[in-house]
Amino acid sequence: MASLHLNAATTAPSQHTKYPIVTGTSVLGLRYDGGVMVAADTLCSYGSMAKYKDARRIRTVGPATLLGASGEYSDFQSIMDMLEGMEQQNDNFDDGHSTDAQQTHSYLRAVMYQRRSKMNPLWNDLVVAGPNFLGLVDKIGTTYTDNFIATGFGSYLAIPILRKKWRPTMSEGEARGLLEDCLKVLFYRDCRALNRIQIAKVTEEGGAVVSEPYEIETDWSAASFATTKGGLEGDGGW
Amino acid sequence: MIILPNIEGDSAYSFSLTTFSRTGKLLQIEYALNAVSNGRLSLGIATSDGVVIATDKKVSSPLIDVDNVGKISEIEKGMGFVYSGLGPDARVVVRDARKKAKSYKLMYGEEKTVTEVVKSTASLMQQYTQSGGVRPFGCSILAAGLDENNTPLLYQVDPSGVFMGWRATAIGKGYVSAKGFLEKRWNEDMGIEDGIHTALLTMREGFEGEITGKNIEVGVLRKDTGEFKVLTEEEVQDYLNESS
Amino acid sequence: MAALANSFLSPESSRLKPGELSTGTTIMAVPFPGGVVLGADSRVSTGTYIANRTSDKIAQLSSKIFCCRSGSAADTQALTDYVRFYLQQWEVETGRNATVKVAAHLMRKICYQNKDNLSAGVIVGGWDEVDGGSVYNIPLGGTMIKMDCAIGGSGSTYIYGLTDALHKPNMTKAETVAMVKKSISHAMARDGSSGGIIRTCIVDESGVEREYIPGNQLPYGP
Amino acid sequence: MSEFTASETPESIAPPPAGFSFENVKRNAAISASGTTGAYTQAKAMKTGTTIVGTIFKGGVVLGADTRATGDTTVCDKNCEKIHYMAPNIYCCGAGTAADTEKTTELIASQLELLRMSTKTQSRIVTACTLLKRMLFRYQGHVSAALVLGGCDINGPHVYQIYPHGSTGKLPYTTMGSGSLAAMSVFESEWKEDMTEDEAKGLVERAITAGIFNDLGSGSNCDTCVIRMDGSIQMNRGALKENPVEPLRDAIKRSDRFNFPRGTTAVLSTEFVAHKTKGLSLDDVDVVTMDTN
Amino acid sequence: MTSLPLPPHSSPRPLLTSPLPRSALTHANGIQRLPIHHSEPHSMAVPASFDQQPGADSIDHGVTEAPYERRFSPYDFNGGTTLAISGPDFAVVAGDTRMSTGYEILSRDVSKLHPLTDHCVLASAGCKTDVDQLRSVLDIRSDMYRHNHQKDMKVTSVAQMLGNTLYGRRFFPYYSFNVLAGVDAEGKGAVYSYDAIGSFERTHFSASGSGQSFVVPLLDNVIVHKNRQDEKRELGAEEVVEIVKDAFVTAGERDIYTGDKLEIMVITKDGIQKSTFPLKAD
Amino acid sequence: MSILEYNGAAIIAMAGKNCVGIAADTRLGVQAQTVACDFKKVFKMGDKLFVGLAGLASDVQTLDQLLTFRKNLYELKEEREMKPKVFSAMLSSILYEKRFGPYFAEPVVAGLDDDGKPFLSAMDLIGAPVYTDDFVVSGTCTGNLYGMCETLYKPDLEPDDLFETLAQALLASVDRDALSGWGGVVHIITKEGVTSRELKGRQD
Repeated sequence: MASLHLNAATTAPSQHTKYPIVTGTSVLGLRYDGGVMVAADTLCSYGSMAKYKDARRIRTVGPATLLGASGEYSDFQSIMDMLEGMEQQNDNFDDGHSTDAQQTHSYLRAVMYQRRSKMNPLWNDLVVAGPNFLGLVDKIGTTYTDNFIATGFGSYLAIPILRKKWRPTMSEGEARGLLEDCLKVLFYRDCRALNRIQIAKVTEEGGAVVSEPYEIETDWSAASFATTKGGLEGDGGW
Repeated sequence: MIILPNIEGDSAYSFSLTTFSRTGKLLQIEYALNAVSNGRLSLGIATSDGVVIATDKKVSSPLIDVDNVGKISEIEKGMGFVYSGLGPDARVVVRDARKKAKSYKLMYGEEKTVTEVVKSTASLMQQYTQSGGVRPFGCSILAAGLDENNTPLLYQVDPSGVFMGWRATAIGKGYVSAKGFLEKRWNEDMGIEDGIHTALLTMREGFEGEITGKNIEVGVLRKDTGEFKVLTEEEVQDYLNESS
Repeated sequence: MAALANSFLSPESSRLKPGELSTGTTIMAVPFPGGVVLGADSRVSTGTYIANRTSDKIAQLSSKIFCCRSGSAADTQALTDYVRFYLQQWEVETGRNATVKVAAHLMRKICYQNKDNLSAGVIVGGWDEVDGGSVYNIPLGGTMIKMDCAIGGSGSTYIYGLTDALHKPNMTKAETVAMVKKSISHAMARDGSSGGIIRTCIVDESGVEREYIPGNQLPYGP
Repeated sequence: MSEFTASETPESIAPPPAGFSFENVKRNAAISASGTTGAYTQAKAMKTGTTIVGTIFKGGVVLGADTRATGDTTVCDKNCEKIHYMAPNIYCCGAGTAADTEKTTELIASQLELLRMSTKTQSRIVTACTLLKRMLFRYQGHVSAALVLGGCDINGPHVYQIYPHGSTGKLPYTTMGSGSLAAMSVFESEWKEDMTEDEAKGLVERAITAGIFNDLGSGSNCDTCVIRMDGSIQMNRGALKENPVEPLRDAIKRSDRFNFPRGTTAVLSTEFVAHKTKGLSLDDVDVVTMDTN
Repeated sequence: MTSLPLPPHSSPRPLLTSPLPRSALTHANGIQRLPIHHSEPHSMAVPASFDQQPGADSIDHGVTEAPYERRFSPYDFNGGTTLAISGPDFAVVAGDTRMSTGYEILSRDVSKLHPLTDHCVLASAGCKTDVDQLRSVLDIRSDMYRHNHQKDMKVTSVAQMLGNTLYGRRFFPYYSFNVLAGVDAEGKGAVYSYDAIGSFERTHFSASGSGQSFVVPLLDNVIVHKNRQDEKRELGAEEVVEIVKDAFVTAGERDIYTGDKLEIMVITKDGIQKSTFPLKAD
Repeated sequence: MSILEYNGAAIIAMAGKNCVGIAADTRLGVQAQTVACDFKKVFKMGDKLFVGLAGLASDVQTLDQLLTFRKNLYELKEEREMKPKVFSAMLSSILYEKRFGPYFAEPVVAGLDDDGKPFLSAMDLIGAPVYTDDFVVSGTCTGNLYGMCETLYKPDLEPDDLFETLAQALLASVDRDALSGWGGVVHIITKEGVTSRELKGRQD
């Protein structure tokens, strides 16, 4: 082992993962009246191949924290290992303490910052949600908290919708409707998105719950979509 | 773009056909002017608030579809040409003027004034009197337009490349008497409506057969709108009915 | 990422200029006795953004000849415009309907002569009096090969096995149509650069039939 | 025979032949390579940044654009016009390099007018689209104009998207520019077939607003242009002005330090040159009544 | 364990290596070079870039690359402008609250001001993750100081500590543009301006971040009275606050990264007074 | 470094009440080294028409000559003065013609129309025009200039106040730019004539 390190020191800086391999796309999150909701599709791509269609990208951490991840799935799994280890320790101590969402967020920031400083990042944008907390940590440790958050393509396609339609007094149903609308738009316009999704919520009373995956309806019925465009007149349609 | 014959070409015919006669005349140009005088009459009148140009577009056979015959062409917004003489030749002139007006607009961001258009048209016509392998144009042009101060102007361009401004003038068959008629009728404070009527009256003089909206064509440039418009058959007929 | 990403792109897509639109694409054409069925997905993308989700990648070249485009959208559009133009000229000059073979040869020639500047892979298919239904595949570079079942575009790599298994000689029209739809659905399900809806085009002696299968009614699955 | 041929006729001077001049290209390449501390960076042209959109509705087309132009991360123009005239029935929104969108649409508009004058028919959208795509394809993406073309002709209302490399698409609704995703999110969640004019206008305004507020390359006001099947056009500069600066300035008690009394600046020399008058006018002459006695 | 063979073509590690890919060195894009003190040789400038695909900016269509398919850069540029002005018995410090990356606004309400003690505020723009890290390091150090010395750090000490902290990361700098403001032991306003690697000086005023260039000459003119022959006069805290608002409205008009909300803190010997002012959201 | 910054420049044009002003610094540098401090960057194209050119000095002078030539030709041919609007359009066309091998200069045009109304425009190096009715800037410290003008500009300034505003905006901006400065010049164009003032600026 020592020789390996010695060797590495005398050669070029070791090349860490500089790009992700198995990737998930956007994760969305928003606060609503009574809790916080997180949503993502269940696709993990391998390059441009839609390889895993049942990849659960939203997980619970402890009783009342949700973690959603876009980016490299293996890094997400190792983060989950880490957090579950911590959770196990909490249980072992049996002192009634459990790490809440804000603490998890803060801890993840430290992890991500440390890894980016070693030039060996965990290639994820993470959405952390608790009953009264919604925050983001990206692969270099950038954090912010907001009333709604979207990672990946969602930051281009979902954020404009959320900024327009979000209200602090949204009911759970409204919140879910809004997130499904956003995911539908993402499915229409993101090559790496799928219409099979999971919704998760975390509330004071109920703790963190993640739904089973289900498909959302998409609409292709407009007559102007169906019109043939590559006709002989060559009207530039295509 | 007009493709002039290749000057460096070594074709045996690449010399100018327009050469001086012993008496110092350019006969080809005079013949071209004859072609103009044989063409149907066109006339123009510049008034204080607009310009009218009109032309005889009588056809030789009732079988010809007159709807497709037009001798007046818009060059750009607020400018029109009418010709007497050879139609196909005039088409070349019109196309050249339109293109140059457009490229002027692209360069300077504003419409080319009628004076500039006429200058470049005249220069085109002059080049065809002096270049190898070509003949002069067989048409004269009357151009209606506005200058930069919005003054209505009427120009005439001849096959030789000569151009001059007029208050009112006529070209083509019977232009002498038409001009004489216009000289009597034209006055300083004539308005555009007067001008149109005068133009129609002048056309009627010496017109063979009945003058109708079908066999003459009238183009009107109004100073207030700054637009040039070719009148429809019905509009011409209305003016004719008014004046008779 | 370049290395990995490109390993999943078809050769056509890997040659795109930055920011250029790609048809990504799954395209397919299969002849049957008496005609031919062409099919394509509808996704046009820049990077991973879908610039057009309902495009028509089956372009008509003459009354009964069509081509499916893959690769750079700009290049293939220009290419089909040229072929369409030459083909019409050819038909007017000879007074005959062009054959699929003629169309494919024209396409091949332009593709080959401009191989350094074009990123286009096309499938030409159609019906003519001489050969009936026929299909020619012209991948990047300008090779032209007549095929019994041609597939192309980035999505095609996912369905070579499927089409090999599904294609039988002398299928009926209905069988062929079903096979084309099914194959394209499966490619769209796995290829991130293919998606949207399926357009098909069935050409036989009697005429041309175009069909539109909405994205939520794809015949995907066993 | 050469003695008979006219020497080259001097071409009339003003407008130079159309097309690009490449005479500086070599020089510029040499300059860029000559830097002492490495090559000089590419000089940056102004970008429109931009959110532009177009949609069809039951009786026509609505186009929309924001009005910000940026040079790098600085706003160069707070109220520029991105909906360009193509023909009386066709307009075109441009995104990309400002000069390219401006000049490309101008050039094609002028070709369309020439075509209209010789054919005496209304320009068709597909003609405009084809002219544009041919030109852009010729320059292989180097003329970086991303366009949304819209208008009405005898075949109905049409919207086309045209990419810098020369590919086109005919769509019921489309967006372009750096804010295109923000605007598309609005279309994809709210667009429907056969909208009324008011619905379409509202939708376009919302789409542009999404671009203005979510994309930093887009900003200021929202312009819209409605082209109806009956031939009428409604160009609405500043259809929405959602973030004026005046209320902010008005809310500030402005310090008088921003005022400069005359003489604040130290001056070394002052020179006044009166305009030279060209010729004389009546104002320069004393008019005396003629003595007719 | 046997040692791994050298990868082919690998070069020995250079002494002063930047953590960024070499391509970033040549990828000068305006703000992407960290400002380093003038005495630094030119080649030592540490670039920081948002890694764009080459040529991607030649087509202005926004997102032509996938969020996960770009090369890794440890830096991001999150934009924003900060500003501090000192007065005889006060200091005004301000920053906008927009947090952005590329052409996106991530959040409209993220503070750039961070009080370190009751009389001292750190204002930082730049890369948010580095700013956060820097803040926690400073918080910890100032807490330790308080525990060790039983008193708050003085502004002068904080200034020195910030300089040292920044220089500690000389070869992998905090990509943050800092301005430190407070009132010193005599009750006078104090403003310190920094470069990214810890060179600092006490100045009359300081501005940094993406809107810096729009603001600095204005304050030279209005606050410092440069190039003016009219009479100079002392400005009170209230007037300075109004001037700061004007300056930020201007920056918000012309800098795409500045906007949403202005946060102002007035520091006097009595403590810190906070206020906000709206800015444009486009 | 962009080649546009090789020689350094700062130019502003601003509209006032029936008057318009254009100001520029006078430095000619070769990167950080100052070569001359009386370099002309603003050129009089007509009685009421000025153009300021910021960029590579050789292109500044070449463009000045080309513009003078083309403008004179126009005036001789058309027998009328060139309007600022037309001049601006022509300049834009000249620049765009060289889209793929541009002159390294970014111009600013300031003038008075026939009816005495201010005309302002600015362009990037390939001729994308910006028309405004308040102010336009160009040069190596556009950020500084924008900041000054955006805050200081007031509509309808009298010629003398316009001068003070322009001069202060220019001096404050160039003092924070290493590549421009070393004095300045301000031309105020009114119906009657042109007032040109040399400014006392820092020489460092």
